[in-house]
Amino acid sequence: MAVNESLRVLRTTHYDEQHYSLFLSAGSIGPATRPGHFAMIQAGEGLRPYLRRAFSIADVTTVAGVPALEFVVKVVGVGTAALARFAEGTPLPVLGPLGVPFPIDDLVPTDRVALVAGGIGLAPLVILARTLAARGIAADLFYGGRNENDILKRPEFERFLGSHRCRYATDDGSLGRRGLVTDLFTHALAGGARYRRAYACGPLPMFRALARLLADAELEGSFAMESEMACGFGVCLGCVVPMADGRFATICKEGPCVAPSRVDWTRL
Amino acid sequence: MAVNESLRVLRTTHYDEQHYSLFLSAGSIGPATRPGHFAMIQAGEGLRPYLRRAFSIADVTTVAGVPALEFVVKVVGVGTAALARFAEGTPLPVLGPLGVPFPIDDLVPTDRVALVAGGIGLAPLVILARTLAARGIAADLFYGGRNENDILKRPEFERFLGSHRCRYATDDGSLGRRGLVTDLFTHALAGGARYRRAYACGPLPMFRALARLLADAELEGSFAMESEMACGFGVCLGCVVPMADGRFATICKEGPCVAPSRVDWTRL
Amino acid sequence: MKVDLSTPFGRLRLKNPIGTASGTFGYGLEFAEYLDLAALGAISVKGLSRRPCHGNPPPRICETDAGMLNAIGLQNVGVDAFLADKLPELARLGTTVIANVWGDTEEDYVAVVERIGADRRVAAIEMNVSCPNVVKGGMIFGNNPDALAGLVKRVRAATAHPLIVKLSPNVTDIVASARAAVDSGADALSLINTLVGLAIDLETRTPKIGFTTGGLSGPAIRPVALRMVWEVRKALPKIPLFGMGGIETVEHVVEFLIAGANAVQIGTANFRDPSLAGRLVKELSVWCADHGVARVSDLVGTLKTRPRPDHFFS
Amino acid sequence: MKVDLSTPFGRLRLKNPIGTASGTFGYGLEFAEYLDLAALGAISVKGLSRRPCHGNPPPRICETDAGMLNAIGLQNVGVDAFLADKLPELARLGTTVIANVWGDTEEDYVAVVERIGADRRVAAIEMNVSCPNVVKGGMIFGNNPDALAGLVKRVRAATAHPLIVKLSPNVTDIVASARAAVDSGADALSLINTLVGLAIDLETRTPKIGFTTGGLSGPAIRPVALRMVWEVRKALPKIPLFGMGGIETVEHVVEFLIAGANAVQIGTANFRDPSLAGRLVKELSVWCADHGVARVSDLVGTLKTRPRPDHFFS
Ligand SMILES: Cc1cc2nc3c(=O)[nH]c(=O)nc-3n(C[C@H](O)[C@H](O)[C@H](O)COP(=O)(O)OP(=O)(O)OC[C@H]3O[C@@H](n4cnc5c(N)ncnc54)[C@H](O)[C@@H]3O)c2cc1C
Ligand SMILES: Cc1cc2nc3c(=O)[nH]c(=O)nc-3n(C[C@H](O)[C@H](O)[C@H](O)COP(=O)(O)OP(=O)(O)OC[C@H]3O[C@@H](n4cnc5c(N)ncnc54)[C@H](O)[C@@H]3O)c2cc1C
Ligand SMILES: Cc1cc2nc3c(=O)[nH]c(=O)nc-3n(C[C@H](O)[C@H](O)[C@H](O)COP(=O)(O)O)c2cc1C
Ligand SMILES: Cc1cc2nc3c(=O)[nH]c(=O)nc-3n(C[C@H](O)[C@H](O)[C@H](O)COP(=O)(O)O)c2cc1C
Ligand code: FES
Ligand code: FES
Repeated sequence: MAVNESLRVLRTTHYDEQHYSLFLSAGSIGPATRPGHFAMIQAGEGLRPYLRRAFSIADVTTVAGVPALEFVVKVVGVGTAALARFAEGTPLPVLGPLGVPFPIDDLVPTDRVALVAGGIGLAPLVILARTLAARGIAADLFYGGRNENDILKRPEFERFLGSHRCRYATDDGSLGRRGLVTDLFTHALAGGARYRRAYACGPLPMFRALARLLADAELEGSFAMESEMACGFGVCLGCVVPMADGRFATICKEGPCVAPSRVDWTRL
Repeated sequence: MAVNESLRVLRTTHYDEQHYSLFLSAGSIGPATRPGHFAMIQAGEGLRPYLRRAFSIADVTTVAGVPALEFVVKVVGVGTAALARFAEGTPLPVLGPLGVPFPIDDLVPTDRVALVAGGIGLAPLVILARTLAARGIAADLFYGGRNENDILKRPEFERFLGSHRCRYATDDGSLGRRGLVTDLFTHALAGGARYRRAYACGPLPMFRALARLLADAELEGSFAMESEMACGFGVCLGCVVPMADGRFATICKEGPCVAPSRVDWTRL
Repeated sequence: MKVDLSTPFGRLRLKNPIGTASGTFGYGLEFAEYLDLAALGAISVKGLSRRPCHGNPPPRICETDAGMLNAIGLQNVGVDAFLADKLPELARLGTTVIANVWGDTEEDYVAVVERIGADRRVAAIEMNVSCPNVVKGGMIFGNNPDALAGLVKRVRAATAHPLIVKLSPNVTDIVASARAAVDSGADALSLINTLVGLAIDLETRTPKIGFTTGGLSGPAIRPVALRMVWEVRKALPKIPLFGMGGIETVEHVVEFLIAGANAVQIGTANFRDPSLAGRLVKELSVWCADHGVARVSDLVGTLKTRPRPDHFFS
Repeated sequence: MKVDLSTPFGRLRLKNPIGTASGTFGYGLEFAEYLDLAALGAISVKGLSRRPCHGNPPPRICETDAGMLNAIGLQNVGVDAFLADKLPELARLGTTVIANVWGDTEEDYVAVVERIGADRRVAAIEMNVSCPNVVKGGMIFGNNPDALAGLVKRVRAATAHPLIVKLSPNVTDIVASARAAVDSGADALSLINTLVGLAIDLETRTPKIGFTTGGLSGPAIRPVALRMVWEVRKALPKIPLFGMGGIETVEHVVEFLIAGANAVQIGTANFRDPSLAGRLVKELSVWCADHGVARVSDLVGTLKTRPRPDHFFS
């Protein structure tokens, strides 16, 4: 049950020129949010951007005591640039929480899971990490980026999961191991790590590689996927991906969190 | 010789919900500005508003010692609303000074002139009043509006011209005489006032009435006229008004300041 | 002032002139949490085909200035699933349902309307004729008055429902299309469908839409839509018209009514704000009250135009 | 990296592919204070008629979402005044001048090009065929391939200049217009002219444009323009094309080149920023350098399209 409401900008925290956290008043979306949910945000009344933009709800938290939704955003174009510039107090139309969240209710405290993040894909894993920690479920983080600046929210992850459970990889080796996040994960599996499920969010190449790894290791996965979206709630049919059963499935409604085994990676 | 440059917002002073003064850094437009000149301002990079908007340069002044252009703006739509909201320091593309200014170089200190303003039409008369005062030319102000909120810059006018030379009219009588500014002017003429020239800016009905009054009294006039403008420098041919000689003349290039006798008021 | 929003529309009488456009409103039910479906004048559901259709491979949409391109490929659950799984609930909610239909051949269209048959839960049938006629080598039905006439005649013969033909704007003469449809038995017209457009990804030098071209919708096309509504209204003073194309505000709604639309359909704007259509119903009666309009239908086709001058030389 | 911006365009070789569009660039000289006219690939001047034309009564323009409507009515100083008062200075500045011409009859067009004669200071003639044929009851020349062919043949016979025909986009089949023009002797094509649109003032219930309808230009029409350039390029692989319609950035320029335009014309954007066209020339060579494009002409028509799927049913 999603809500279409107007939420105020509470704070914008910039990490570097390309990354920031946007905090909006939680409204009635906050209490309804589960890890993996996303929201559609209208970046102002103008015509550019025209459509709302989709963002994972990175966390439900507070700003100076006020209940807040946190979004972690990477600037890639007009909408993500516009969202970075709103003054505190500006009301923004927000639709959420949307989509199918990560499956976590079937986990038990003895379970151990993996969180795999690539670049801005960290966003939905923040609230997931906090929720799992609260439920006493052990989780290993594998987090990769082009360089150090791509690695965001490190303190939070290490607080939630324990720093010994957080491993990083960067293309240039500026933080953690030089290479891809999937190398980290392969290495862990080779080292005998076993997981009840792997939760992942990142760019398509990461998803492809990870989907193969999980299939080979016969591990379950849940990927928070992306696609261009016009509506966010299943009516424009614009956000589809090809599924193994031959259908096109809407990422906004049947996803964003889907089992990689259901996706037809060859046609994507 | 107009300039196309980027000027920073120095300050925005709001008179009421509908009226404000916008101060921009003077750039190289300031020194070139004469009373009656206007500028085309782009209200941000967005698509709404799409075209630049035309505004009289109400004065060339300073803000905290920084040379500034002052624009007095009435909110009537998307562009004038957008211009009111820019943060200090925001750079705005400005083209100016544009158009034919008020003819004043032929005036001599013994001359007496009339300034007739209707509503937001006060704007170009501010810099005109200051300039005339500096040249020791006596000017009577006739200024009308719907109500007292429409009467702006009163202190400036009274400082430049002397309060005894400033007369006001409002539809509701909330300030000055109840009625139209043209009634004020008629009354003055009836009282024997004679003027070398009447400088006016206001809505079309005021222009029509005043044009008739001036023709009857055989007085010279110079009207700062308005029209929707796309370019502001004579190339789109969108801003024309019908002239007595049968042509359509561009207000942006042959105007905005034109002698009412040259305009074909019957076809306008 | 009490405002009468009821809208005579041929054999139908709509609660008000605010409808929603096919393909932008799903099957209606998806919007139940954002507005009161029964409060809308009508909803046109996603284009239905005789069999379920998978649609085009992604990417299917991209944003453009003041609009978007789409090439969904008419993905839909098929007419049978619609009648079985969606229509009952829509009827229960008191929704005025317009079944938007399409096909690759005349037979496909006929098959869909025959499945709907005399079902009274469907208020009207709206034909999307912006589809390639696979038999006639992919020529768009709606872009050729003869093909359009032939198609409409076949469908007209197959249904007793009010028949609305939704015109393609990608034509030289929208009035010719309108006449062809009306002369072939259409009870009403919807205009406009999307304009064919293209957008390119510079890095890959490929179209941003997998299908290459897509349908342009949104505020960008409003002036074209409004012009076509006015042209058709001038030529066909009595035909019921749905106007659509970039409508986002109550002012836009009134603009279309004045141009000659009896009612409007909100399209792409439903994506920006799923509650919009419901709000526009309320805003429309406020607008009418503020402007002393007692019956919204009094606005229809009241545009005052000036005589057009010839070129005047000196 | 040194980038070659020179642009072969039929018999012409333009300095670069950045031109400016007729009616949005005056007679060029008005822009001399904002950019270097000689640095542009070409400028197309305001449409010239055999006699000076007064144009339409105001209001002539209004803003729309991401664009504007205009019905200037082709006001211009006339071909004689242009040749006498504007062309000498344009030539002195080293401007590549395209004379945009129009008329109410075929004879009018012929008269204008005959006045230009063999004047070498005019690089090419661009025919605006979006004008009503007053003899044929106001039917738009450019909206009827036969009328277009007849007109182009007459003008072709009357001039030895490179002849560019500027197509109207208000047609069902832009390729048919293109073929008609080329088969009748056009050396090159410009596309697109404006889309016909309407906007209404609600308070007065009158059109915002005195002429009722106006031509829609600006970013709103870019996807339609780009699609038409691509369609014509596919059908006529060799014909020189000017692409235009809502171009505002260097990315837009490259989009048109990839779609198949050999060069572009900047239109409405000149109003937003009179220095834009000059800046785009510089930005284009930077873009090419950044993308390893040595000759800008290597970009032309390089769009990679995917095969179009049929509708796939289950
Ligand atoms: C379910 C979901 C959750 C998301 N969560 C986040 C998040 O937490 N943080 C974040 O920074 N981004 C997130 N994204 C991506 C975000 O939606 C896009 O970055 C954004 O829409 C780009 O808008 P723009 O106007 O800045 O870019 P545009 O100017 O629209 O486009 C710039 C580039 O971004 C690409 N793009 C546009 N829309 C999307 C999209 N929906 N997904 C992926 N690429 C896109 C375009 O193809 C283009 O290459 C998410 C997307 C989805 C679908
Ligand atoms: C030479 C000149 C000098 C001007 N000086 C001033 C000034 O000093 N202060 C000031 O507040 N305004 C001034 N104007 C008017 C100002 O340009 C318009 O109010 C402004 O363009 C409206 O833009 P908008 O986007 O807010 O309104 P829009 O949303 O574009 O339109 C709202 C209403 O304003 C009308 N309008 C639009 N453009 C103009 C226009 N150019 N002139 C008159 N009406 C228009 C429209 O018809 C519509 O009814 C001047 C206009 C000209 C031509
Ligand atoms: C994503 C999308 C899907 C559409 N699908 C259909 C459809 O299935 N059948 C149809 O007749 N029109 C369809 N349309 C066209 C719309 O119904 C409408 O005619 C058009 O978008 C113009 O209105 P707008 O600018 O308000 O969106 C679709 C439009 C969009 C944007
Ligand atoms: C105000 C205005 C006047 C125009 N006058 C002419 C003209 O005289 N002749 C012509 O061929 N095109 C004319 N055009 C069309 C433009 O040249 C161009 O084809 C069209 O505007 C699309 O490009 P744009 O979107 O970049 O403006 C005019 C356009 C505008 C906006
Ligand atoms: S974004 Fe519209 S269906 Fe998914
Ligand atoms: S505004 Fe363009 S000619 Fe005056």
